[in-house]
Amino acid sequence: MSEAARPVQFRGGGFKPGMRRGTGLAVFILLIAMIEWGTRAGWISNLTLPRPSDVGLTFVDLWQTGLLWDHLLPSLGRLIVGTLLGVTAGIGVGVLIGLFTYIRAGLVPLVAAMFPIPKIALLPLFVIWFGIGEGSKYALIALGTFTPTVVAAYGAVDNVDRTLIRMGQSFGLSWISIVRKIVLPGALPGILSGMRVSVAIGIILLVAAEMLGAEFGIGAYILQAGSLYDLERLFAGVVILSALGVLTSWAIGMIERRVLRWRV
Amino acid sequence: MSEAARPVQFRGGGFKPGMRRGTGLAVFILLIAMIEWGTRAGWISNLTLPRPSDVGLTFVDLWQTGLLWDHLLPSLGRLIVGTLLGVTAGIGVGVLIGLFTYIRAGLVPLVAAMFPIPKIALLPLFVIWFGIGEGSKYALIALGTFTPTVVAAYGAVDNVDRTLIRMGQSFGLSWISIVRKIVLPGALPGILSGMRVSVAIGIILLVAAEMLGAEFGIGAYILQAGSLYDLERLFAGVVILSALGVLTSWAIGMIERRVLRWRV
Amino acid sequence: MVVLEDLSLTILAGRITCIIGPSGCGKSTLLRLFGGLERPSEGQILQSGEAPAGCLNPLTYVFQDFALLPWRSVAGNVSLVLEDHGVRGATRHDVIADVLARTKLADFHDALPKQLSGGMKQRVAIARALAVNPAVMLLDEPLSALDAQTRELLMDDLIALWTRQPFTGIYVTHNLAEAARLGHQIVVLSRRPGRLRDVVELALPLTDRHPGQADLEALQTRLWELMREEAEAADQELSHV
Amino acid sequence: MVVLEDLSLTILAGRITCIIGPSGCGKSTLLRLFGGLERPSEGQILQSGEAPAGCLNPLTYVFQDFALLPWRSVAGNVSLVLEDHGVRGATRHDVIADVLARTKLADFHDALPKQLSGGMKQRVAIARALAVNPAVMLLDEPLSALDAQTRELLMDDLIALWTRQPFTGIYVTHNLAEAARLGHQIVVLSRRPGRLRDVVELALPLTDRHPGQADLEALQTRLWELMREEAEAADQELSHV
Amino acid sequence: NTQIKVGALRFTSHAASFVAFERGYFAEDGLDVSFEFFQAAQPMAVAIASGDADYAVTAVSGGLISLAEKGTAKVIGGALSEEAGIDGQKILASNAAFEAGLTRPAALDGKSFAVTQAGSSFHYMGSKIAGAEGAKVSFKPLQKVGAIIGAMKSGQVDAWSIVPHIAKPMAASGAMHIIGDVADYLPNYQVTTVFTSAANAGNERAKTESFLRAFSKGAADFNAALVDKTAGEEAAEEMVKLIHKYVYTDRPYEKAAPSIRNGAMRINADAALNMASVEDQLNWFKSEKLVKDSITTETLVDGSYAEIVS
Ligand SMILES: Nc1ncnc2c1ncn2[C@@H]1O[C@H](COP(=O)(O)OP(=O)(O)OP(=O)(O)O)[C@@H](O)[C@H]1O
Ligand SMILES: Nc1ncnc2c1ncn2[C@@H]1O[C@H](COP(=O)(O)OP(=O)(O)OP(=O)(O)O)[C@@H](O)[C@H]1O
Ligand SMILES: [Mg+2]
Ligand SMILES: [Mg+2]
Repeated sequence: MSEAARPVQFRGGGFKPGMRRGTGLAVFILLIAMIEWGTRAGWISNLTLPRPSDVGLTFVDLWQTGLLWDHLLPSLGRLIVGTLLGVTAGIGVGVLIGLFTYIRAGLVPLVAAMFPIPKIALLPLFVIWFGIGEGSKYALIALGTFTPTVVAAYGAVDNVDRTLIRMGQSFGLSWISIVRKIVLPGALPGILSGMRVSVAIGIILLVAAEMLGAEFGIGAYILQAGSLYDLERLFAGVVILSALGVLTSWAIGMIERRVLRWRV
Repeated sequence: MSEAARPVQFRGGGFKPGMRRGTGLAVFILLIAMIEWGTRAGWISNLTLPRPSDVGLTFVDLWQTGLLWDHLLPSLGRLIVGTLLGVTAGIGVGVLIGLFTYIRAGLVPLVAAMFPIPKIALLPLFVIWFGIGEGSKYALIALGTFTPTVVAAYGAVDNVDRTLIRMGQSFGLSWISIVRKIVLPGALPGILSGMRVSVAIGIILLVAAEMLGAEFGIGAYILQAGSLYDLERLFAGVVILSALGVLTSWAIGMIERRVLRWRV
Repeated sequence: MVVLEDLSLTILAGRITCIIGPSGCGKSTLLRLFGGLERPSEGQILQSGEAPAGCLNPLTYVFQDFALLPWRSVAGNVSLVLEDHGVRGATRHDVIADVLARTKLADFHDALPKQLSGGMKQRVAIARALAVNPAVMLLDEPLSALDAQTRELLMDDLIALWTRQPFTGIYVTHNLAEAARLGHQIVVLSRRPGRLRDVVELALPLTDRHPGQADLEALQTRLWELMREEAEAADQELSHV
Repeated sequence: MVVLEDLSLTILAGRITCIIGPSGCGKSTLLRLFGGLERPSEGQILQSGEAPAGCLNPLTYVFQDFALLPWRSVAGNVSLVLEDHGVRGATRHDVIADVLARTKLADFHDALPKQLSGGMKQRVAIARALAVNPAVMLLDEPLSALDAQTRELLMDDLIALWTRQPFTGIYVTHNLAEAARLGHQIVVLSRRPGRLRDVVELALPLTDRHPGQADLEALQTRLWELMREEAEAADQELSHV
Repeated sequence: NTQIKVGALRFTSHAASFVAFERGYFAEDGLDVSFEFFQAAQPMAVAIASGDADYAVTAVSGGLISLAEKGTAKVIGGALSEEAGIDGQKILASNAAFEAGLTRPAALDGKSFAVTQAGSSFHYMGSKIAGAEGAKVSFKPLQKVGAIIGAMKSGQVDAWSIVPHIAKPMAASGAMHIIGDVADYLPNYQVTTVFTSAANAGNERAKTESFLRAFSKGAADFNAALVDKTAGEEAAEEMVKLIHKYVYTDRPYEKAAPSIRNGAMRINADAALNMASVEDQLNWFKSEKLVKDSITTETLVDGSYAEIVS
């Protein structure tokens, strides 16, 4: 080529933020180090935040006395049973709403009206309805996880590719086959991603549930620490819940990767 | 054509549930009528559920005494300010996470860890941090709406069609133009649908927020009714919150229809 | 909205009928009517004669976007349409193996749809249609989601399949070249509401047709002249969504 | 992964260069390299000479999927690429009116993309590209998302635009008919890693080419023979997603 | 043996039940007792109504009165009382308010007063104290004692009243100031009462009497050991150890003991009920429109079990 041949300038790339492994951890460590320093140096008052090392000691203590398991196991039980109840019922109702006109027309407004009801407001009623035992705790968590699951499930059914359903019909598949082999697997990704939110809500509701006459449980532990204004224990409890949330979200991610391998 | 010409049998249709206007209302009315009957006939004890007509009377009373506004206005103020703070900050942080690798890597784990922390557990801390005045109520609602907004916002930015961004680059648009004219409008639908959830959470958190030294407010009203086991007032309050939730969701729907007219 | 009007058509058994027409004229609707997926507000679709022996689903579609279940393997997708008709065990296994072999998919038995190229996906959809031994194959622009080269390859495959065992086909397309290559009878529809514009019969056997053949090119040019104006109008239409 | 290998190409100013090759051979990647949207791991892309006067964006794309902003009207989409280059007020208005007129879109000034047919959408994308007065137009399968009839119509439009005011074009396609109709020079690539298979020069002026023309058909057949095997292999490839 | 469930909070004021259980008084009366522990008094009242617990001791709260009005709960006896000469509940001022002049309850006018919930005993006490001093006070519901302590320490509320074993260490640590005694304003205040479900009170007379008998024995032991201190130091020590099984279990004995001793207030002998105080409380709730006007003491109290004093 003749005169002045310049290379083409690069102008693409970007707008595709990736994850840098370790940065998250670094931010956590930095944050904790800052607080530790602040609480030691005194520019963070001990009323504002506990010293992270003290929270750590509380953990060690919880672990050594075995109290960790005494609190964690009942909470896990409540979380699992409650979420299982709520999610199962939610998926059932959600799929029905996704399939039948009259169920949809009748229940969608009901679910929409239930969604913004704060579950803690109903605590006194739950005692009457389900007693002060495990029943009311299960019920509270189940109710809290039910509504978001319903919404996610019927959204997922709505999003199933209609051409796949028409295909099923065109091959003379029975209604139940279409639901079982096309609608349900097609709705699975949406349902699973809704479950992430539902489980997080279940964890949040643990504290509310354990307001109801629970002696053991992470929620009860947090409440007790709060009422004694014992920040170390309060934070220890909060860290446990947060870890639980991250863990379950990771577990659902694993399930997704396994079950939804077919996704592009 | 010759022999036995049979019409083709119809086998399509279905799997497309619509909304029947009125069915939802009918279900509500039926439900309320049932409860009214049950409480009158006695097969629903007055401990279990209040008589719907009594709840109605409580409403009338609230209205006539002007107490409705005394409770509703402060709550609305808290909801608006808190949600606005939380949603604004959430959109800001979410968009940053959607655009920059290091912000994403640093903040996503933090947000994921914050998500399952029950906000009521932090009430004692909030008293110290923000006082028992309006500050802590705004902060609680803001914190509760912040995390889901962040997640929705960065998901929305991630979902912006990358070919549109490449198009912008190929025409030599500046980075800021691409963000302002392509990324932000493209993320709007996702952000708005995330706001639905955020506002619902804001309403749910009203009760928790008004646990802290609020004399007036729907949440305070509900809490008081709960502690007095006054089911009529409890339900009246819950109905108000639920109506508020349905109303805001409807309002966001209206905004969506206006702002997102371009959607297919 | 009236989509099709005043339309009377006879489909010939054992031959391929191509239906062409401008965008939105109702070709897909017509095909859905044929297959019983849509109910006509007036008029009726009649089928005469008996379905061949071993026919599980007389009116069988091949869709433009393949309509494969992404969570099932190639074999699983074919299996799907056999399961409901009570074909089980070794028989099912044999049918699947047979149709996969006929569509050159034997090596892809366990592949997931996401691993396949567009052409391969459409071959799976054709294999699935063949598995139920249809009396009539209803093909709705089966090649238009594919790139031009793959389209060529699949046209050859379809001709080979038909030559081996002639089937009754109704083939909807925009592509005049496809119609000229595959049709024994070409039905031209007008703009919406779709009416019958013309029916062209082609005597030349499928195997004797080749891309670039002069008489086929002439036919294409004639068809294009018949439709150009309407295609332009259809293109310019504003939809009021 | 090596996508393109050992490739050296010269693009002629004022002419249309068509690039054809089997699926996944790296045509789009090559075009992205040309436009500076991708960075080569080895080798370089050089541009020589000066951009014409009034050229706002020397290397300008037309994408297969139109890449229109759905929230902007037809005029707004064209305006987008002018705003950043400081074209304002009456000038901008005039440029928009001019390019819309040239692409037969004057009546669709305020329509939203969702209201337009595919052909119209691609016309908007072409108008937008014309608005910045590019030195080189980079077209990545601009017609393959359209139906066959609209494709014909747009090909005619492109020829008309080029005839009125010749531009340098690099036109990637799968479609041999398009290449034969629009290319002054046809570059044939091999399978991945894409290497240069052949470069065919066509002297016949664009306006003298017609669908169904015998020599063009012969060229197409020749190209198809060159590529058929590779297209088949590309089709059969399993992706390991 | 009859199975019964007793609702309790882990407070020294519930010690009578713990003593009766540990020393076998319940068993002697043919009762097989299991405890249900609660975090707050309010759910305990609801639990009695729902049948999840049979007997419990708690303050006369709005919730309890509402449940009584619904015909599900009855007060059958008295428990904790304010009594002249014995350390009772204290009125506290935050440091900030104290420095600003809130050194006596008389200076409460215009100040804020912390309560857990509207209609709680704190609300009643604050309201009565303010009434007696002619002060206008705003009440801040903070739900939990912990939240109140936080708000008091940081000076966001001005005043509060609380049992001595919480008040005294707080004052001693300099976090707040004691500015008066509740007993000065509410002499013979019936702080807590024994209550049960209407069904138990009406139809299970024998069982209810057995419970009260055993409960009273526990109360007598408790009073003797820690309130009147007539049983000697050894008995007091033993009593503290017994109570420590239930209260402050997470603290070592050495730290818990002073708190338990400080918290010892008289539990009425034979569960005698101060009707005048109960009536005063009920009237206050009515005047504040927290409960329905139609409620009478007969709805609330079944006076057939315990001695009525005034
Ligand atoms: N689900 C639907 N709802 C409303 N209108 C529809 C629907 N499906 C099709 N139509 C309308 O019916 C008409 C015919 O549609 P049809 O899909 O049969 O046309 P077509 O000839 O197949 O078009 P194309 O060439 O684009 O595939 C169109 O005008 C379309 O707008
Ligand atoms: N974003 C990407 N990430 C990874 N690999 C990619 C990406 N884009 C393209 N490739 C790979 O690079 C190779 C060339 O892709 P390219 O899109 O350039 O091919 P093409 O010739 O345009 O194909 P087609 O005919 O399908 O448009 C392909 O094998 C593809 O798998
Ligand atoms: Mg169609
Ligand atoms: Mg490409």
